[in-house]
Amino acid sequence: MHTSEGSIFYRKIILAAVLFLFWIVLTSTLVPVNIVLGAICSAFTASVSAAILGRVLDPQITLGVILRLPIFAVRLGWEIVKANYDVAKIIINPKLPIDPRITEYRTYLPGDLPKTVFANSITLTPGTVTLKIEDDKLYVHCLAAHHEEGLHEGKLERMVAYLFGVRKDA
Amino acid sequence: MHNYLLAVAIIIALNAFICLYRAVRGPTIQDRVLGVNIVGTKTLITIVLITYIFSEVHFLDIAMVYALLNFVVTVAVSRYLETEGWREAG
Amino acid sequence: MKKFFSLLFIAALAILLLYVVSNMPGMGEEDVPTRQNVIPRYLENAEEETGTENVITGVILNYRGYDTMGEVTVIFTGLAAVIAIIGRERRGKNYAYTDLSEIASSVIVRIAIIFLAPLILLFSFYTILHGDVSPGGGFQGGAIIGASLIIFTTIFGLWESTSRIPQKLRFPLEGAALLSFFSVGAIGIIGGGNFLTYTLPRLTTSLQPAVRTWLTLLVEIGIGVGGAMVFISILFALLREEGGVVGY
Amino acid sequence: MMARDIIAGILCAVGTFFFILGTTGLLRLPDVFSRLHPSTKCDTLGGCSVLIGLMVHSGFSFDTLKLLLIVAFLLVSSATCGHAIGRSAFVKGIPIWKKGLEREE
Repeated sequence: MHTSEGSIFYRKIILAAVLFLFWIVLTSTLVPVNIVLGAICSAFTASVSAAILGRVLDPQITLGVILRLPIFAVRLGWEIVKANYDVAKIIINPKLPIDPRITEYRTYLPGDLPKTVFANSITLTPGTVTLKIEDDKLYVHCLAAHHEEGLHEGKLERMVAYLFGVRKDA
Repeated sequence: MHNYLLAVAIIIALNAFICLYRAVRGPTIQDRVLGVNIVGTKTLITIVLITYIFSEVHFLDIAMVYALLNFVVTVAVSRYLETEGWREAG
Repeated sequence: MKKFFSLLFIAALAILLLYVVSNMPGMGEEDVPTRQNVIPRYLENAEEETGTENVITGVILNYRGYDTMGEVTVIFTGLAAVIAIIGRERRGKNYAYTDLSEIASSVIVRIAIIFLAPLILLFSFYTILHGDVSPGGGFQGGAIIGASLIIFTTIFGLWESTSRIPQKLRFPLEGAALLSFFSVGAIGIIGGGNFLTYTLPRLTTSLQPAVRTWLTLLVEIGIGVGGAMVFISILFALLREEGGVVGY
Repeated sequence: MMARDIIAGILCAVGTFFFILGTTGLLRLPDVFSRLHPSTKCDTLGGCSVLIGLMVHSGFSFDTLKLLLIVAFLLVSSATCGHAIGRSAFVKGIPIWKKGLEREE
């Protein structure tokens, strides 16, 4: 992550713009006073959070990621629906057919942000919850055997890799 | 439609009440935190439903505060639980 | 047996309370005592008298301004009590921070907080600034800022938080709440009115409501910033330990 | 009764169903790790479903965007909360429930 002063400044401005949109949604009016207040507040928030958090908007968020986000969201939504159908079947079953286990999974995704997105997608989809993440090793709790197999097929990982434009051998 | 939303809100509130069992009884502290988190999510949805039942748009802000604080509480308490006692352990 | 008696006691208490409640006038009826005297005036005149759309903000910051000043003082008393026992940070003295944990914080939680923290901060500003038209206000917004700082501290460590928000910055801002109250109140006195009447001398009447709205906003910001800083100071003071080495 | 109301009603009913399911799972499953599953999945989908139903019900306005914001926030926060709780249990070394063990009430 080599970032020059200029790119940090640009990312601050982008963050301020995003926060300004957030402000418009929150206040839900377009009165001039409100817009001025919103501009001041979002600029202030962007600089303060950059100072406190020590970083502004992850550099791995590029225009391509934002464009691919809706497709990813739809696919993830479908996976979540399938996950719920699966968990629902298990919970409603009077015999409670579960066989919990903790499995390790190595991911090739680079950087913190793709790993986070991947781990959260795992948590939201079929019978798996990310428990711990150490560098590129994820400890995942699976509810039943077929969930573990589903995880090791790597479908979700491909989806996240598609979102961030990562190649496997890269 | 209002009565229907009211029924949905009541069912979800009852659900939240049942989830309190896990928060009170849960054998481990993590169970309790989980119970509180789930009650928080259900309360959030109930507040949003109430917004539309009473047509009071301002309640949405309260729902957002609730979502934020639910997140803050869960993360902070979990972090405390995992670092708790590290000094004694060495 | 003991359980049975306690259950019996609770049941008796419940019956008593329900009986009392059933004798109370119904909610929102015309003959409730609170609706006879002061409430109708608040509800009818608050908007034009205080310049705020949210009646509660009008009541808190205008009609009962002294009361709110007392509440701010209570927060300060809390800070004073904590500092009296634990003490402020002093220059040239080393402190150990209790959260030098060997367990590194999770990447997922850290990234999520980095994403959400600006939103939480902006939301708190929204709560403070729109206290006059929506639920919320200075106290609530300040509490939200405090909460966001709590998660920041739990994840990133106290040493980092105290260095990012140094006492040099916190100390003057803590007084913001009381200071804004006193100064705005004094403006009212200078203008020839009462304390906290939000009037400026020799203003045309058409400008008056706007001035009131903005002064109310100023007081809200003061309360928000001051309250947040007090919360943060209490948090830092409680987590700190004396006599160690600064840093990791 | 409009088509919009019917869609909203169906979505709300689905959401309620998943909430009930989440509660059942929370009460039935044996240990804290498996209880994370209904909490992170069923509650998220239930909540999102009810919120989307309300979005359909209310039609497009600024409030709809606010609801969308809450949906996005719910997705991020519930996944992160589930991970945080699971991690704290895992780091603390709470044993996981295996097949054939007695249920931990």
